[in-house]
Amino acid sequence: MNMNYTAEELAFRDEVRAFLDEKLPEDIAAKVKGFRRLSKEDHQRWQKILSEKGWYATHWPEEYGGVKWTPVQKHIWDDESCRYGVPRSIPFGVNMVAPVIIKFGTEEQKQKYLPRILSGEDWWCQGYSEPGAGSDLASLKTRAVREGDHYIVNGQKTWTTLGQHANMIFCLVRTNTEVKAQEGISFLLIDMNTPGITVRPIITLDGEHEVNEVFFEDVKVPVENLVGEEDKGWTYAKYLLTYERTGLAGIGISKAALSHLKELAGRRLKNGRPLIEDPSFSQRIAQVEIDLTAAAISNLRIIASVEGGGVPGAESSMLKVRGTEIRQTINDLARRAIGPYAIPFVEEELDLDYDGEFLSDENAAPLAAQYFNNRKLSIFGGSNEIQKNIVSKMILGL
Amino acid sequence: MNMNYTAEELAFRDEVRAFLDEKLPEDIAAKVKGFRRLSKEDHQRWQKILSEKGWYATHWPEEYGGVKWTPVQKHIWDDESCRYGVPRSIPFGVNMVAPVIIKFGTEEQKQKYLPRILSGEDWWCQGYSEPGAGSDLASLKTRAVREGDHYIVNGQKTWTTLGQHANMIFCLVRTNTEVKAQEGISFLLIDMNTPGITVRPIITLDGEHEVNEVFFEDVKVPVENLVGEEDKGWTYAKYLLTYERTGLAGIGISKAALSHLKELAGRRLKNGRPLIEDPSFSQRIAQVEIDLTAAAISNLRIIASVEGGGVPGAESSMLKVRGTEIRQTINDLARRAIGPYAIPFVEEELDLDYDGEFLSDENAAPLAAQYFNNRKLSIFGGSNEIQKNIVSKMILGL
Amino acid sequence: MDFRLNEEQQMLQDTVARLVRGEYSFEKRLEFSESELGFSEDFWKQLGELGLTAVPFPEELGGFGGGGVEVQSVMTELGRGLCIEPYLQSVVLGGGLISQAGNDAQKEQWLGGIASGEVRAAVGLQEPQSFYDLNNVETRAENSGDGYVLNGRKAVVIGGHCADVLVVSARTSGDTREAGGISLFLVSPDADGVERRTYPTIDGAKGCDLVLNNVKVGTDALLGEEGKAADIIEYQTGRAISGLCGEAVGAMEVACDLTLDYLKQRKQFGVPIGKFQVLQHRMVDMMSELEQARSMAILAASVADEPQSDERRRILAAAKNVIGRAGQFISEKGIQSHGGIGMTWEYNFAHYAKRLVMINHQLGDDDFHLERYAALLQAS
Amino acid sequence: MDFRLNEEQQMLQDTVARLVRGEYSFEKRLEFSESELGFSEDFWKQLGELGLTAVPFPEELGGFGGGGVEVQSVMTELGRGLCIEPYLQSVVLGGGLISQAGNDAQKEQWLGGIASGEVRAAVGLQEPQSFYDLNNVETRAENSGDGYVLNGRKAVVIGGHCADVLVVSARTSGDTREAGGISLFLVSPDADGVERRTYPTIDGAKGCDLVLNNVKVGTDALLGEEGKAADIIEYQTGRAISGLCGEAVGAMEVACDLTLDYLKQRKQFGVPIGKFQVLQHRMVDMMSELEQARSMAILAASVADEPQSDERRRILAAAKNVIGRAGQFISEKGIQSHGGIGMTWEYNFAHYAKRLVMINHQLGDDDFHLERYAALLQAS
Repeated sequence: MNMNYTAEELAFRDEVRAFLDEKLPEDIAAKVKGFRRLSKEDHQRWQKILSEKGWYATHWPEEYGGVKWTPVQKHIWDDESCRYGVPRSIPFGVNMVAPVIIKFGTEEQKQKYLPRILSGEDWWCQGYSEPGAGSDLASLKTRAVREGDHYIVNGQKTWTTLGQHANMIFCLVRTNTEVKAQEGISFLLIDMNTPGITVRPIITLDGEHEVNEVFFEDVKVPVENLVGEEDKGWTYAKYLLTYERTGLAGIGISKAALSHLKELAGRRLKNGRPLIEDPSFSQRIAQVEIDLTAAAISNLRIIASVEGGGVPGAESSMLKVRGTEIRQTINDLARRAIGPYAIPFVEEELDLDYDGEFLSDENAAPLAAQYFNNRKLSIFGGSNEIQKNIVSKMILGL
Repeated sequence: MNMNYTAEELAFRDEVRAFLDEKLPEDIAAKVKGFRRLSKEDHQRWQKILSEKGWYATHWPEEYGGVKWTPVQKHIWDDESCRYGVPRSIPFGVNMVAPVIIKFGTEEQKQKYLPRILSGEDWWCQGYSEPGAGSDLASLKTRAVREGDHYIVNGQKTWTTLGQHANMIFCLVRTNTEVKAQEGISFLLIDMNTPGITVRPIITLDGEHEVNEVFFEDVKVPVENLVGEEDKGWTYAKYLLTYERTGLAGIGISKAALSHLKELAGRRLKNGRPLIEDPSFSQRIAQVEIDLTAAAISNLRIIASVEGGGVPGAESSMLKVRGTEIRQTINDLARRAIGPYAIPFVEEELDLDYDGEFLSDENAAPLAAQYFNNRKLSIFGGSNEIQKNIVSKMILGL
Repeated sequence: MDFRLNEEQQMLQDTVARLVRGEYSFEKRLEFSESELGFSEDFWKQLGELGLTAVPFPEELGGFGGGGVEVQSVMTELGRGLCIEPYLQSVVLGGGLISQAGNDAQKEQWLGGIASGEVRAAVGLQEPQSFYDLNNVETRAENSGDGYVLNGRKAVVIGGHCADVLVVSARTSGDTREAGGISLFLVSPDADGVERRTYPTIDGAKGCDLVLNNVKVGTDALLGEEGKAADIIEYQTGRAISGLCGEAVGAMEVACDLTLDYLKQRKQFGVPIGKFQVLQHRMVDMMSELEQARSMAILAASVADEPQSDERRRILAAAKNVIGRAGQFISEKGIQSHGGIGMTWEYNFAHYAKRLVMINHQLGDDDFHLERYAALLQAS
Repeated sequence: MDFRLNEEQQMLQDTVARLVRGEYSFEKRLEFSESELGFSEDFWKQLGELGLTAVPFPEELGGFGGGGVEVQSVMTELGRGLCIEPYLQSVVLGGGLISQAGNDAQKEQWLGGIASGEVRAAVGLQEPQSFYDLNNVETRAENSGDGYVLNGRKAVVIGGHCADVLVVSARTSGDTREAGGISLFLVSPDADGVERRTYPTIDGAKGCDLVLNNVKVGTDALLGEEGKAADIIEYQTGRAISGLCGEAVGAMEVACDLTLDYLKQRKQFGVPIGKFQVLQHRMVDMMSELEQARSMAILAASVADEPQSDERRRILAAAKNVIGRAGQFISEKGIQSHGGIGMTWEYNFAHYAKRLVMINHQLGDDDFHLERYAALLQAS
């Protein structure tokens, strides 16, 4: 048993720190740490810096411009980058469609799309969920009918995160209605500028525009945009899912959020004393810190097991549930820490360049909104109920 | 809206108090309040006193020696009797088999059994559950085959509470295997002294002998012991269930237990101060007291609605869940309050006439055992899961 | 015992229900919320015309002389409609403080208008550092001989942006957290030195922080005895808690109904999601929380207008604790049962969720009231 | 990073596992528990013969020089078998205190015997008023010139009924709750004035309260420096917490396995009850608690033998909090999923449940350790 990093790993950590010290733009880090809004430009600026360092695609084969990090290196990166306030990477291109293209795509697709993902030229979004197909993804209805060398796509996708910025979308579409639900699905790459595509914002309860509906009306998609075989898309989607689940627990983000909460509770007052010294509140913070410690070790155990040749299985589902609950608890406590000031919604303070007086704490403005927004954590990426169903079936055999 | 008792109800409460002040034996009350063991003789002694007062059968028609209390009167009685330390009434005769006999029994059955219940001559127990039929009662297998003017009963019952004291048992038995599960069941009254009956104790995890298995091997039961019609027993059992559910929330008992907990926490020390003054512990007590207050009002609302002509419906299922959880929380806190002294199991201190020195607190000995024993609250009387299924179906229509 | 509303109370509640049903669709509510005023002037007027803003006031002011039950009946329906008019602030709290503490002239001047709805009051009782402790007052009122000079800041004055009169607490003596030395003042929002920083609230209403910078008021602005306001504030806050219980129960009822409907309609894996046992049991838990909240609201109403006592204090703290927890539970579990749709601006559930969580931030959250209750815990 | 046991550690754990599997059926455990001694003398002897009681001691005592991981490996298997031998009391705590605090003569006299299993130690560190605070010591040791006179009472000394030597804390100076002034003494259970009140424990073991009535000991009975024992007690208690984590994880593993098996076998309404989604998700929650407990046990083992630091304190408090909560959760939910059968004496699940809940009462429960952790909370 050995819980320490190797010398190589420690060296890597130092390299990461040096890089972030030097290259991470201060304004971006400040936005991330203060839960402020990031613009498309912020994301692109940072992606460019990462790409130049060669650290953007951390699990692609080197031949496509990637770098193969070990699970431990990846963990070190996650941990440090959350601590430094690195923006969360937008996963749809680099982490989602790219692995599918690399594994199942044609040589042409690889040559065409991978460089554009690396360079930031393409911004991808994901077309999976539909109004009638959420947890039950296989019941999706968006149709793609082959006509000559095109598919004609009709239907509707929803919950398309940051689709408003995207110029490309990867979609699951139904190409065959004669077979079982999971068998007639194909995986299509679609240019968002094709005529017939409409993007409509979905505003969430906190007033944010993060997700969208995407409508397809007789959209012509060239057949060369089909990934792999027709009707086999479900296989590729499942492959993607194992990629996706890792990291959903958000341990690093929770650590940063907890540290933020403790600072906040050290500034806010109750009975004339810092809230963090209040017996009840300090115990609530202590409890979530303890739970986060346990989850962080569980995360390391999964990482070490993958490093040792294991496959991250349904254990990561359990960790996803726990990790999201922990983050939601931290958000709950942060909202509670500002007391009556959870009620005002001072939107202008969400912008980092706000130079007026803060209504209360300089970091108070986003807290209630963030609490509401992060209710999504237990819903998206496979709801926590679905995760428990997976564990029930896969690990427990129930 | 009026939350007060009427003048008549207040007068009744005074009468109850006067009666308990005068007639409740001190030794019995002390056992109840200290969670000590009660003997069969204790129960019988108290039942006799109640019978003499005419307050034993508080929902029987007067013609059979009962007294018809209103729901509010019944509530007043429950509340006061928990406060005074009245033993919990053993329900199998007076509250369970008697209402069925009164409603569905023959005149002979009424004449024979009801007086013996009143006088305490008969001690009844319940033969419902079987090893393979718990929550799914309708799948019971104990067979009763008609042979001339007898049924021949073979099978096994389990979880028979206080069956070791009983001389009579009422059973659900299968008389017809050709029909649907719920349709071939009959309701039989069986003398425990009939040859072929064996009672075997089940010892629970706290070392108590409270429940039993009852085996039937070619037991001859006269046909006149059938209640109502053959194969219609399920109807009578369901009728009984509505009777049973009321009161399962145990609000009065929880009030007494909470008061006991607060006394205990006032005596036990933490950091040299009474535990009840500790910020965390006092808040945990406060939370359960608040929850109990809410449950008590919910209970009164059900009572008032029954008084106003309503039928106690599935609302009582919700209250059963909540009430049992509250009582289990109180038990948990009491166990925690004695700290390391939860570990010793000093059985001799469970007897009220123990005259040695107490290992720690005079009331500490039963606390851990009681915590374990009362895990049954959420299992027996229809498990809390079953209660939620009932509410789902009956109230919510899911 | 009878927990039903009597005929008059039922009529009152039905009146509000009809009005809300007619005037307060979800779409309209979004419009009201986005307007400059932040609510519906017209709806407010109708509340006045129907006598609903007068409910807690005596008959000579056109009121019902209504108590806790009547106020709760009104607020339950306002809660069902997710109404954002400042009923609690103006009628219950502002009117309540002036009724209890005011002299005849002050009552004469303000109560009629508040009761008719023509005047709107708001109350400034909390401060940036006070958390939920209303005895934590730093704002100072110096006696200037012919009146007082007020300096300080009052935090999160809901409805303060549109109030005609402000009731604020300020310290005439004593240290920051002392009960003694707190006084109440009637302040005009237009007075020199009063600055309002207005903002929308996350649950769709509006409010402001109030900066008082050498605000001069006459002796006639002192509401009640100098330095003796703490008990009055506590008492009236208790009445407001009972009112909030009504609003919370109303909002929870709709939130539960919406969730239950969704469970029956939404299909996944070929069946309504309400067929999944985990969602069924969660729905039962939500209903059970609602039932407990109802019970505590009833109990709170029964003591709201009783003389102050530790028992009243305990009940109101308990009630606020229960509705705070129940509201958050129903919001969170309701969103989870809805999935993504429960988080969208266009669907009304999300707005009920936000209101329910924010009710917990008004007049003390469940933690605050648990602590308060624990301090009042009786030995047995 | 590598969280697997190394080859030696794995062999060690396998040895214990084999022994427990062979000797410690559930039926035998009930017999051992009901015996006069309260455990199996024979099993204890085998632990000694296999060198298992020597695991944490240096090689010259026949030991492994084992640390936190090795002790946990042994205790995990003892936990799986629900073994009631006083391994923690004698080997980990008694042996640990003597190792750290003892002079050469004392180590010479006792450690060999403890390591071989021929001598059993027990520790008396808590008192009737101490709750879980081991600095709360009222027992006094007066210096009598040629030794000490001990008076007081030590509470819940598990394994104390059969110990050959008792390590007790007593105050040589200072007030009841002061860390300074606490000393450790080696006391023979046969000394004049030592009275043991023996009892069974609810989880099947045995222990005693220890009354010390003018017990005279020589200066050679003082273990370590006079008045400086608090740090040593805290340190060794930390090692024992790490060991208990192992026992808890072992017991939880079996408790989860038993519940999962039951869900698959038990049928109601025509299907295995494991087909009901509520029971499925609850089982997942139990497994998830077990996973977290495993992680914290590993973390605890990694610091158990490190020098004292706030980080070590925090980790051990966190670990004990997690296993306390996880143990209670798994016990309660496991019983609930079993239904009545889970509560019966004849079925082993009930005994795992009792042990798991009682582990929470040893060396501080989850509340105690949460408070301890909160006191050590770092600003960020």
